[in-house]
Amino acid sequence: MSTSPEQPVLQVRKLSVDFPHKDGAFHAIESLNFDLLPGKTTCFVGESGSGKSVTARAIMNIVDPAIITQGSVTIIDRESQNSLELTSLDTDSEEIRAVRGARIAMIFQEPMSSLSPVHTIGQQIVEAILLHQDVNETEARKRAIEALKAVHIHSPERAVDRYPFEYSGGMRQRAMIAMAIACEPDILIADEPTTALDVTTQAEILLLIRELQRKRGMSVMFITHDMGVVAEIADDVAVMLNGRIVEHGPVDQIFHAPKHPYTRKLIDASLGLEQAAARPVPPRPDKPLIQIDDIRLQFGGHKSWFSKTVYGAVVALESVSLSLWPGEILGIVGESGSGKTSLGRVLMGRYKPVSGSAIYTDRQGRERDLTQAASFRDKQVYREIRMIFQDPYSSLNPRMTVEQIIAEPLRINGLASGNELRERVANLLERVGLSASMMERYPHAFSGGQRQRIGIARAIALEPRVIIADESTSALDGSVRAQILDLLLDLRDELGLSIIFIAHDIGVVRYLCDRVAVMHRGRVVETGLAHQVCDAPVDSYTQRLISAVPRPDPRQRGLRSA
Amino acid sequence: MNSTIMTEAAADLPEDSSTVRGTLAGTESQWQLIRRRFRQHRMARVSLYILILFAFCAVFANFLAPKDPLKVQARYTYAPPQGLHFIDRDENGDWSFRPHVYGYKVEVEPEALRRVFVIDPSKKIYLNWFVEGHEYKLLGLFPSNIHLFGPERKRDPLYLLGSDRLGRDMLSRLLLGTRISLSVGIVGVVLSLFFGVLIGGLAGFYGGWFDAVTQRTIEFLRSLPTIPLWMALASAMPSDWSPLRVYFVITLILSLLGWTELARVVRGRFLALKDEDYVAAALYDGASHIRVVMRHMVPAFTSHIITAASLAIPGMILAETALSFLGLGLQSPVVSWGVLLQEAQNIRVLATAPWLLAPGLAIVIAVLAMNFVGDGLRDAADPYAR
Amino acid sequence: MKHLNLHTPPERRLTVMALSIALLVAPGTSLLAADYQEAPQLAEQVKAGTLPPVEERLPENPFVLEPIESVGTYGGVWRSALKGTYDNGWIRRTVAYQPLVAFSLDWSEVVPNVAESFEVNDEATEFTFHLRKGHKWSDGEPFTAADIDFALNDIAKNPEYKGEKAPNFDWDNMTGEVIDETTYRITLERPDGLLIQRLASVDGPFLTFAPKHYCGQLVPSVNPDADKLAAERGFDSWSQALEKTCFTYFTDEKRPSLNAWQQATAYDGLNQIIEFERNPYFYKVDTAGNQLPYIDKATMLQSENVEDILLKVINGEVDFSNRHFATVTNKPVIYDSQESGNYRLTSTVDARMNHAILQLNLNNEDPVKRALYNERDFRVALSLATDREEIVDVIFAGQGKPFQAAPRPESPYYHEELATQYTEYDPDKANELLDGLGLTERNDDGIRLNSAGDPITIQLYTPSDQIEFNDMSQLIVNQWAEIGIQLDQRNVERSFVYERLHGNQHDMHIWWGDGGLGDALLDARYYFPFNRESAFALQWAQWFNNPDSEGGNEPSEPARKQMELYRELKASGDPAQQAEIFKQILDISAEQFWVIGTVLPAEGYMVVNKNLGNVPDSQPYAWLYPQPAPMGTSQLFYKN
Amino acid sequence: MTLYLVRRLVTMLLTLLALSVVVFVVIQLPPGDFITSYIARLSGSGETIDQAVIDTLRERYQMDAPILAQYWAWLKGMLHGEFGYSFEMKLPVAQIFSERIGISLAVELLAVVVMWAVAIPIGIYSAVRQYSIGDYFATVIGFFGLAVPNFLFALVLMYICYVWFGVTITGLFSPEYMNAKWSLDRFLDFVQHVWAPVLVIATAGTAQLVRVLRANLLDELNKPYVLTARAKGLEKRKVIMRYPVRVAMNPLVSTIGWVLPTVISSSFVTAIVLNLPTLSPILLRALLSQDMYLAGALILFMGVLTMIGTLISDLLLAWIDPRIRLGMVGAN
Repeated sequence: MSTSPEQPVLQVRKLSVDFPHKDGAFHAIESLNFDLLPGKTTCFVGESGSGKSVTARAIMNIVDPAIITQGSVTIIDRESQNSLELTSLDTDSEEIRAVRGARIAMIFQEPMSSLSPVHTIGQQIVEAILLHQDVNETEARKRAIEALKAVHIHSPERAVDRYPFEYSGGMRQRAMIAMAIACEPDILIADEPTTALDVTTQAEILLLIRELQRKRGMSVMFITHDMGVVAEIADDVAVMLNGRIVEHGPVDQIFHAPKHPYTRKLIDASLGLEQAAARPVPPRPDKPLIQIDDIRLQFGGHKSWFSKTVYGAVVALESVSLSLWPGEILGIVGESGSGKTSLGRVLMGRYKPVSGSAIYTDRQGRERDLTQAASFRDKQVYREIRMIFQDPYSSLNPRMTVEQIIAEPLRINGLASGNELRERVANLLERVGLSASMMERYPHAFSGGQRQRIGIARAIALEPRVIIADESTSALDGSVRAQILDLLLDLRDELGLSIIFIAHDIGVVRYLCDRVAVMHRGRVVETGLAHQVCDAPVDSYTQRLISAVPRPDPRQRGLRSA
Repeated sequence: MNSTIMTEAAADLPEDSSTVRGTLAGTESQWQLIRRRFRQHRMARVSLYILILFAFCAVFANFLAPKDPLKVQARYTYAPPQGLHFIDRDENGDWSFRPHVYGYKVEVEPEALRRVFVIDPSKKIYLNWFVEGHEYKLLGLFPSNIHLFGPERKRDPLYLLGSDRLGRDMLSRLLLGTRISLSVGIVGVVLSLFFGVLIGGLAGFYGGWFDAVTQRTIEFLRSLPTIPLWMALASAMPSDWSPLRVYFVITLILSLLGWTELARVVRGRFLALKDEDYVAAALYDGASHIRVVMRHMVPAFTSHIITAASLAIPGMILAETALSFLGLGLQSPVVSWGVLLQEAQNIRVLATAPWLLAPGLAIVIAVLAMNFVGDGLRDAADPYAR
Repeated sequence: MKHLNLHTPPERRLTVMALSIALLVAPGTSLLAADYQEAPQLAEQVKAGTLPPVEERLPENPFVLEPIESVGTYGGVWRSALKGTYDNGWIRRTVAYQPLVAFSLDWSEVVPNVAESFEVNDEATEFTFHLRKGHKWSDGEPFTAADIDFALNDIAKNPEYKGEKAPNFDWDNMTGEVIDETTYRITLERPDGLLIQRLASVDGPFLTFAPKHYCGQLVPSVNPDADKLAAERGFDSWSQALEKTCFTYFTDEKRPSLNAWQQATAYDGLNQIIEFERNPYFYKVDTAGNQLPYIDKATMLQSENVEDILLKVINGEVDFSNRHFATVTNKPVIYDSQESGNYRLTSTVDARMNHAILQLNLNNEDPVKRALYNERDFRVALSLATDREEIVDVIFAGQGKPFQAAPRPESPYYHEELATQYTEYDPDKANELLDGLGLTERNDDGIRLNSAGDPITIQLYTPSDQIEFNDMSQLIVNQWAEIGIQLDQRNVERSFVYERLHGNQHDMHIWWGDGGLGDALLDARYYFPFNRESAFALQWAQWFNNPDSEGGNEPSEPARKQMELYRELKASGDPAQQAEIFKQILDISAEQFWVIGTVLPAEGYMVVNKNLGNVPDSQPYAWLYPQPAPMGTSQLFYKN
Repeated sequence: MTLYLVRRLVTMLLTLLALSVVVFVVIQLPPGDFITSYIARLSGSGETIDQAVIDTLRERYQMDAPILAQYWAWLKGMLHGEFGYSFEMKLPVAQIFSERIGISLAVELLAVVVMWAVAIPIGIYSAVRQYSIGDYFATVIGFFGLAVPNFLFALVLMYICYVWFGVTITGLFSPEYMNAKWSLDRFLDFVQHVWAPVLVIATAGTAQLVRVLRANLLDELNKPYVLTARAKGLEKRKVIMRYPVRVAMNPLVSTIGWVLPTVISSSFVTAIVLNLPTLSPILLRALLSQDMYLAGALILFMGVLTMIGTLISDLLLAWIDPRIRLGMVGAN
């Protein structure tokens, strides 16, 4: 399988894991074969549910409540060449515990919930060290500090006594890595370690992993669904679909000569974004649809009665001025906390800014200030400005059928009823690429992409003029994301929509948007045509942001060691 | 974990294969899902049957009761339970299916001040189905004197669970008590729910000062020691009220102090739901607050409310019992489990008439069953919980 | 002294009574000082010099108690139980009954007790008590006439004293004077032939309760700094301090007493066991010259729960008691455990003549009800409609017999007509009587309508702590429904019953038939409107006690006649005459049929440790006769 | 933290004031007053009372003063540390209180400790072995304790101990130690007696705790940090104890404040049946006899205890949960 002549540190053969269930078993992974090589990074790609994480856990032999039905996981000592088969061991036996953490370490996607909230970072690292190394506590603490230093955490002596919630997301992930490498493992399994992070942070973490890998000669098993990341760091790639590895090979081969159609689909979807052509700028009328002027939004500054916490005033938006022109797609990019979502909520009347205005000219030509609650009273604005949410799971009421969900705005606004309503819902479903026959189902029967389509159907049900899409594709897997983006583009053209597209993914913005506004710490730092901003950013922050985006091509690796 | 992975996997299958798995979860509504998951909880299922049985007993108490629960029988004070026999053997030694009990031989021991009962196998009392007995109103509406079963001759003693100090049939009293006790629990919880959902809902939805005041009030009410408070409230009740009125007021008192727990649950759910995107979506659809609350938010935690309620009912039943113990709850001629137990609250009964503790067993079974149903509901409550 | 013979024909006992009170009672045989013996531990103390020798501690003429069975031996503990914090009644009934004069065991006479002898003049206005020379309080201080004078003048008659004092005494009527150290005389303005009995009753010890040298500190007439002292001890006033210290709450264990056992722990509601230890100065000896008491110590456990007491009883942890637990309901359990609990049962004759008296409120504020309730035939009809045999059967396991509100058959005042009239169950006759009253209309439920056209509903509140009242009422509800009378019965907190009662808001009241034996004269509440417990005519009773009082109302002619007769009775010092007048009162009662009785209580019982000696086989059971104290509990002893 | 504490104390004072009003109203609610109940009680033993005495009593206890004046007098007294005088026991409330409070708290806290000591392992077991036989067994037993009314349990226990072992288990001391000073022997005697009430009280609350812990733990067991800890190579048992249990305990700690009033309420009935020398029987008597100052002070005290309990549990929670301590999340 492996093209490398080197001796693998881990051999996986015919590994299968089942989730036992009343009506038989669900095969999470079936008959996997692969090797991990020292000093090499093997990326596992595939969409969520394809069995990547289960594979990782199966290697550690922690799969309960599932069971490993067959296969072997053999870990081979690099020096002594002694090998140990793991799946046959008791899941809580001393032998396997000696492997876990010491020889195979693992880091996870969500660093907040993967760290105990009630122990300090130091306590958690020290515990790992004490488990596997014959040192006393003082020494372990010293090593923990060293580990923190190794992952570039500032003043590790102090950071070691902090709790996870006192860390930023990136720092938490570093802490996780510090914990993983504290015992100098042979194999590091990273399960989507950067998915929850901003691109800039992601870049730092990727660099860090690569650096540590080189320094220590670790073998890295890296799980991700982001082809850009794969292209950036992988030596080998395994593509998983429905619990099986459908393609396995060196990264260059996977990207430039994919064999399996599914692999091709993945590559295309990510390359598609990258290769979007610059679109012509639509002609501008004399007046923007929404004119945002000098908005300042600030939170808190008051005492909360029941939560017993006193918040200081946090400025979320500062002198934000933007305009949305009819028919254009305006991208708003920035890291989390940059204020982009707050801006969207200001426009929906959810937050009231301290100062500034957002003048919207409605269909009748009346000007309405979206910062004033009064503008929303007659529901007119709600009919014309619609929102698509980030999370396709939480934005659909699980207790309502798809029909009810899509019909709700129509019903509330008294636009249709009875058979007509049903027909319109059917039409809307078909328009977003879903079958009208699915109308009576509940959201939980749909995939993420399908749900997002339902959300879009709801948004366009009222024939709006503006759609605010808040990170609407960031929760989706690559190929699905591309479909949704194309759908939005189609709808724009069909319905003459204007779209404010809020995202942190530069690739997506570049693909979809006409113009882009880059936000940083509540301010707009740069605006311009999408391809100009993405290809030739002026502002230094934008430059950093752009350069942090991994390119989905292993031949154009962009990350450089800091 | 398990189910999440499965759903995901199912969802990500290509569309054409959705018929394979999709039908399973496709069009099931929340209730169908809850029902399905609830059915998998064996204890809860059995408990539910038990509760249905209890409810049936409560509704048809009079019909099921073989004797008048209030009828005093001088000859049969503290009569022990009779064994129920099904197979009858006549003089010729032939066997036949004929339910019967044996009569008693009664002796008075003047020194010990008691009646001594000896089961007399020579006196067979045959039981018939649908016999005429004391009059009652079926469902409180239709006058009737037909009872599910009873002795062939109306005046024969039939004490399957023994009799109390006034010779009243314990089984019949227990059945009648079921009605009151269960309804105290249910009515009390319904009232608590009303206050709890209303107040908790307002607090959770609007927050602000109302929430602050509500929070303080709840904290305050919960800091009151319940029993002394009940006592004081119960003893403040004008005594010339009819038993029925007393019953309602007792229930009201219990629920007045019981709403806090539910309000807390409701408030918490509201607070959490308020930030759900689909609630925001409903607002952006232009829905009014009432519609948002009723159509979009309340359905999301009805299952939680039901769970909370199913766990609160036993509390009410026990509270009523405790009040009765202190002599402040319901009282005869109203028959509730608490009243029955209060009458059994003495060494004399423990020593010589332990069958009078049957209501205690009924309480235990009912409370256990409700808790298991509550547990089952909780496990099944939120099939969408991720 | 003979055992109580309660089956003596009433007439005969009447004479006994008549004699004994009128006569000057002679002291018992005197013994030589050298004959006295004492308890071993006292002897040790004497030896150690911490206690004077027994002959110095005893009065010159000790009370010589003739034992019921035999002379006993020293030692042991008498265990019993108290319920809650207000059970001083049991203490008063057992260890604290040392009045000047006491009831005899059979309640037939009043005999000297603390007083060596006493005289009453024929007019019943002058009462002279001769105390024992050398009689000492339990701390060794002399007990003299000054102590009685202190109780009477400085406490009872002191208008500044706001605390409780012994009720039922007409203190204003009494003037006391110290004749000499051992002689005290009480003079009355108005004659009171019952005073001597009152003094022998449970309230009597009030006069021998307060050592002047101890309690006097708290009274300004003795100690000008009394208020200051009271304040030092944490009281608001001297009066409060005195009440707590010297009244019958037993909250001050340091107060010296004349009792056989001196209190050692305060009954303050906090101590869980109240102990009484041998009083080395106790003034009684047995016929062999042994200083009493035989038993070293009396302990009373304070329990909150009658069931707990019952459990202790059947577990043999109670030696001699009937307090709280000796009910009809508990009898089977107690009877069964005699062997395992090492106790036996002795009987008591309840002074109560009825398990329940039903009193219709003849002073009802509602004119329609009042008119109806005042119809004798109405009351008779209700009585005839009451199936007393059923009550006896169901509630009292067949023990007891139908009886009206009348002195018991054992009583010298037994009145057959009053006791037995209308006790038969005759609903037909009852219906006839009601029809005769014009109450012929009935509503759909078969309830008769009154003159105003409303259904006749009688409200009855039964105290929730008396389960028998509740049970009986439930039976009566059904029985009366047969004749078309609705009894609306509710179980309520006892204080609520009294709240209604004192507001004269009741239709009917249910209570025990007190005053059935020797106490009939002292407590005539059911025979005519007598006191606050005569719920059938509270306004008349109030008028009787004070014609000027607010809320009083002039009684009907027959009632007034009874009241006059009672005054006449009180003015007589002659028991025979008293009995004669009392019969006249009862004649009127019979004729008027004020209240409806139910069931004559059968024998009560008492739990007695099998090893306990000198226990009477039978004794009256009453409040005024504080059973078992008049037996002389100091003679109790453990065999072996 | 200081600010938080100060704010909590201020709200506590306000709540206390509100509580005093409620308590006063509640003790005034029942019809009649101490005098009526006193008279009623006397008549029980056949005693009667003169009107003059009644009038004196009424005057002395200021029964006829306007409600507001009575309340004010009561409140003022309490502000001066005078809790009034028990009509019935003829003792200052403070004295009654100080005599009984120790033993009351001892029994109640012991019950709480036992509850926790039993509930925590069972809760952990039930969560880790969800739906196992043991889980069901623990649940049934726990619910049984919850479902059996306290008074019934206490009474049956009393009777069983009598029948089987020939002992009466009521009270907290044998007679010989009842009035004795504290000593080792008395303490041992106490231990021999205290198990019964503690058993009765604790069974009532254990199920609740088990259930809360089980539910919390079930939530926590699926958290990724558990996987992290296992991936470190930690033993499963240690993982569970060190991580999810630790986190799941937090909400439990926050219930201490509620546990106390629950325990007080359930000990109320138990104490009466088992004849414990605690404050509960005194309160019951005070309520029944309308000994209002005593009842008022005791109820108020229970309220205060609850408030302190809540405060302690909040502080405790802050202490064990750094998220709260460092102000990241509000308590509760």
